[in-house]
Amino acid sequence: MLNKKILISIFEKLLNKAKSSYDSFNAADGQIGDGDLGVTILHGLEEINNNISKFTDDMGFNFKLCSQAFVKKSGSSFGTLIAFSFMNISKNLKGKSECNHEEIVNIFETALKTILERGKTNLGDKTIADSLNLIINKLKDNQNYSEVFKTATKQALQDFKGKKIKIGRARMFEDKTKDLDDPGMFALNRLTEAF
Amino acid sequence: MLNKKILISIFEKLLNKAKSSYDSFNAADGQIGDGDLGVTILHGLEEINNNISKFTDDMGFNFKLCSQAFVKKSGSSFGTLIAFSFMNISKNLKGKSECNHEEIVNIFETALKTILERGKTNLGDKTIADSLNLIINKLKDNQNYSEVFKTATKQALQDFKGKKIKIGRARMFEDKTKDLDDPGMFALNRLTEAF
Amino acid sequence: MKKIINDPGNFVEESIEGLVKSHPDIYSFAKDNRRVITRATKEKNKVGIVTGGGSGHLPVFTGYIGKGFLDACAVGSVFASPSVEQIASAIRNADNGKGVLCVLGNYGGDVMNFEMACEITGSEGIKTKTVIVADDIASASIEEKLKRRGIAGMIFVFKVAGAIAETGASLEDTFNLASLANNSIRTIGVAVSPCILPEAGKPTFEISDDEIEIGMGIHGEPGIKREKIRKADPLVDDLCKRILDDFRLKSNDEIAIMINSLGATPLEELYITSKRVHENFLKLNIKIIKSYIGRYATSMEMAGMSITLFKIDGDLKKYLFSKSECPFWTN
Amino acid sequence: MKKIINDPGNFVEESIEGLVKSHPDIYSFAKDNRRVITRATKEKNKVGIVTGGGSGHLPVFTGYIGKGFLDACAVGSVFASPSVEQIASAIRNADNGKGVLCVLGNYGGDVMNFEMACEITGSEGIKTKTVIVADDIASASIEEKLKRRGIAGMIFVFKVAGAIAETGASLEDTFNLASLANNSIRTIGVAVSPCILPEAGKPTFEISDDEIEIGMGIHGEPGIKREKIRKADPLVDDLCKRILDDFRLKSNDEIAIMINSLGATPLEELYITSKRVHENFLKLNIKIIKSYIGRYATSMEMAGMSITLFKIDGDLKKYLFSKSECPFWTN
Ligand SMILES: Nc1ncnc2c1ncn2[C@@H]1O[C@H](COP(=O)(O)OP(=O)(O)O)[C@@H](O)[C@H]1O
Ligand SMILES: Nc1ncnc2c1ncn2[C@@H]1O[C@H](COP(=O)(O)OP(=O)(O)O)[C@@H](O)[C@H]1O
Ligand SMILES: [Mg+2]
Ligand SMILES: [Mg+2]
Ligand SMILES: [Mg+2]
Ligand SMILES: [Mg+2]
Repeated sequence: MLNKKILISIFEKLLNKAKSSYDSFNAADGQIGDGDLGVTILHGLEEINNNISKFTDDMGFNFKLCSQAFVKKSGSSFGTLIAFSFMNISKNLKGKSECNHEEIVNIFETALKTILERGKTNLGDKTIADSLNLIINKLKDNQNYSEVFKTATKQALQDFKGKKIKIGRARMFEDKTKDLDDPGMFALNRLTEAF
Repeated sequence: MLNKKILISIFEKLLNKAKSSYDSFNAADGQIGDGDLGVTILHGLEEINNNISKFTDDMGFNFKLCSQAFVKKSGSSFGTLIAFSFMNISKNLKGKSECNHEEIVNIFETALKTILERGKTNLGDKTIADSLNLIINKLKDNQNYSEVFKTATKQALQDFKGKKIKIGRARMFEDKTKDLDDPGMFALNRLTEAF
Repeated sequence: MKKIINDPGNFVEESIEGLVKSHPDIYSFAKDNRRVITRATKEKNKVGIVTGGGSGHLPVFTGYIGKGFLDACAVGSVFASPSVEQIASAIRNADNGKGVLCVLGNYGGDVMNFEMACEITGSEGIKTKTVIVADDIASASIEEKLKRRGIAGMIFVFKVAGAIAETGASLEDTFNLASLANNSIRTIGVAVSPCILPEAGKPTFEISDDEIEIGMGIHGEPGIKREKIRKADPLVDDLCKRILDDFRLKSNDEIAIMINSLGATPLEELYITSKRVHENFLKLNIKIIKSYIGRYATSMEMAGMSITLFKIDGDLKKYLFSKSECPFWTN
Repeated sequence: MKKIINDPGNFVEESIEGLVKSHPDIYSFAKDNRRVITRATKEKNKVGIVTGGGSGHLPVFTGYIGKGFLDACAVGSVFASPSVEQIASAIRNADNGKGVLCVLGNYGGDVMNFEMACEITGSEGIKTKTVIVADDIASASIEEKLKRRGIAGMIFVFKVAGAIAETGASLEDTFNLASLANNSIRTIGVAVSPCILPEAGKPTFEISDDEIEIGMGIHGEPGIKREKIRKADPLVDDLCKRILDDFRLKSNDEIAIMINSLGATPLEELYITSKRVHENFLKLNIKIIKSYIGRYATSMEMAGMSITLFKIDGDLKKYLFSKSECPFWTN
């Protein structure tokens, strides 16, 4: 079950985790990208938390605020994809004050769909989409969210060891990326430690 | 007495000294100026030595070669003043194969006159002109050239301790220059160690 | 950190305010958004040309606003994409009924945000088309040309798109010429030292004293290959060869070149580079009609440079050389 | 050393050869001297404008040759004066019967060598006059103004001298206007990091991470005062105050400003500087008619910047804005 109160506590926990992981996220991105992933995640979550007092019982409205926070603070791919995802999630949840399990699964499905569409990526390209996909699969027969998030994001990292990253500038490094985690997937996994 | 052979040996010795003093000359200049004094002196002396096989019995011609060497290799004040000095000395010595003591004194007087004129400086401004002036004074009653050069250039440094440098960009540092040797005077003194 | 700045958090705001204050005849803030710069005098009856992207690359992007160049620009934070809202504002400001051409570099965030902004403004009735500049041959193979990043070559696209738009050409014709330019440009660069992000206060990457990076990105991201530093001539020969392997030219083909400093690399070194580029092309009887040497697309104080080749014939040549008014371009 | 160069001993030769090859319509080697650059097309019936000085300062000095600017330049080694012979050749090449105005920076070697070259060419029948630019207010007090060094302000003198000469003005009139310009210009600069001499391969001076130098020289020599690094605004306020203490302006006076990067300092920081300069002068109701922001006089990759104030009225304004053709100047 997800409601305003739970959402607030999630974002508080995520923010703390983003603070302590700031350098490691930047470093992970810096190995193949421009090293701003920590910045993107931290600034986005900070902005959400700055606006958390505006949260209402309307979960659609809350996700809209979250989307605006990421739109405002992030100019990198990750932040933009999250912003688009939050926007579409917000449309689905308009007027709702509580999400049941089905609706929670739908939140992740919406995010996945948005990312694949906006990011012009496919599953298997070794991006956050692949982590989300695994989360969705596992959620189908497990309602222990914390456990699902942790195991799914971890398994995603393992599944893609030895595979090349096929998007963004990471692509340029070819085989080098086989040995590296995708920074976005790495960050998602670390963030689940918050729960 | 000065002739072609002695002049050649002088420039050989000076070159060796300039090589071993390269860094210290640059450093002395670098404290208040652009740090190129070692470059100027070394390159000028190298070029003279590269042309030493062209030296003839005509001392005027030899000094002309020396002047051209400094014209070619140096773009800094010191090199330019030396080039002008050599040029005027060359005019005085045209056709002469040997210089007696009086003519040797005259070489320094010509250099001093040229430097004050071209450099638009006065005695007392704490420049190489002051060192030359002391050399000339001492030469009047001492024909031990090596001794005169050493003691005069050393005394010049001492006489000007505590006095401000009044030319070039050194002037900008005002009182700081009281504690510092003028780089050109310092270099002249060091070079006399060659003899 | 040795930067002449105030609060790092105001770096972008203050620098664009300085730009507008310094050249009030050329640049202006959009009325509705302080992160959008427009021309000081809005044109009528022409296709608007819009760009946008991260800060820290001046004169790219904002600098190229001006008569015969761009109409508006959305200004992101340092090395970060502008937001959808900022881009949408730039599009609205640039439109005057004939539609808007967006010209941007191929970076994930920028591409996604422009796409979204075009959807939003499209729903408001503004016709847009987009050219995504992809000139960096180091960032993807020729088979994947569409995935290449946009770097210095982008300015040539700004120039010809801006020039044809100024004649009153249609959105379609403007788009076609800009696309043709995009396909006629190849760039490759090297980085020799990193830059410092104002907020981070430390270098974006480390590179040892005897190494260089081939194919560096203008966001301070690592290049494709780290090599021992070489003398300029063999380095330039290598870069020219990579470009010519990628883009076959024939004898008597006409080109323009751009030798672009990433920031710190001085003009002297760019001219040492240019000398060799001229010699190489002369041997192949390829005609360099014009050389642009300087700082056109930078990464703040990063040291390094890029070489851009622009094959010009017909309209491309005509519009490259047509007059424009921009503080960072001499006609 | 992270420079894109070949043999450091050929640094100057190769960079000016690159300059000439890149802009063959503007620059040309003098026939008699590879260290002298002239216009590609020699003008008739005008006073020739000649400059000269050390290399490593591009676009200063050679870069400012062009219609409405200089006619010839003698090119010294890095940070070193050109020789008497090179300067004499530049004067001969620039003369076409109406005499030659030499405009140079106030540096010992340069001044002495120009003086000598003028004597030599004078004896050959060429009439010359000389303006020694002395705009650096940090390098001597106002009482000793003639002893000040020449730095970025020099370019304004090139511009107005070149412009009036182009109209066919006499040597006398050209000299007078250039002298007036020289007296109407004030510059002050700061260095934040040193540059590397190609031959030495190491920095010209050391400066710790939290210090800056006020009144740096463009030859890499130390400034007059080392200070803790400050934020941009108080630093700029201080520099503006020093300029205005030196050169009293009244309400409604018209000026041009130049914010010049010594090399590495990026445009973003120059604009942050310019923003504050504009605010300061606006308060005093002094009218900034035009702002020149960029790399006009550099010390290779040194980081730092200078602020130049040029009081313009009457002919100075007219000739500053008259058209010129030079790759490093936008009209
Ligand atoms: N087009 C895309 N589709 C899906 N995921 C993407 C895409 N682009 C980036 N990502 C995810 O975002 C992460 C990088 O984010 P970020 O550092 O914000 O990107 P950048 O700085 O390159 O714009 C990647 O590791 C990847 O997981
Ligand atoms: N105008 C001058 N008159 C006399 N001596 C001078 C003059 N200028 C420089 N010198 C001498 O030359 C030395 C500096 O030489 P140099 O480094 O070549 O000058 P710069 O690099 O400043 O042109 C000074 O220490 C001084 O002794
Ligand atoms: Mg990134
Ligand atoms: Mg990014
Ligand atoms: Mg010196
Ligand atoms: Mg010098």
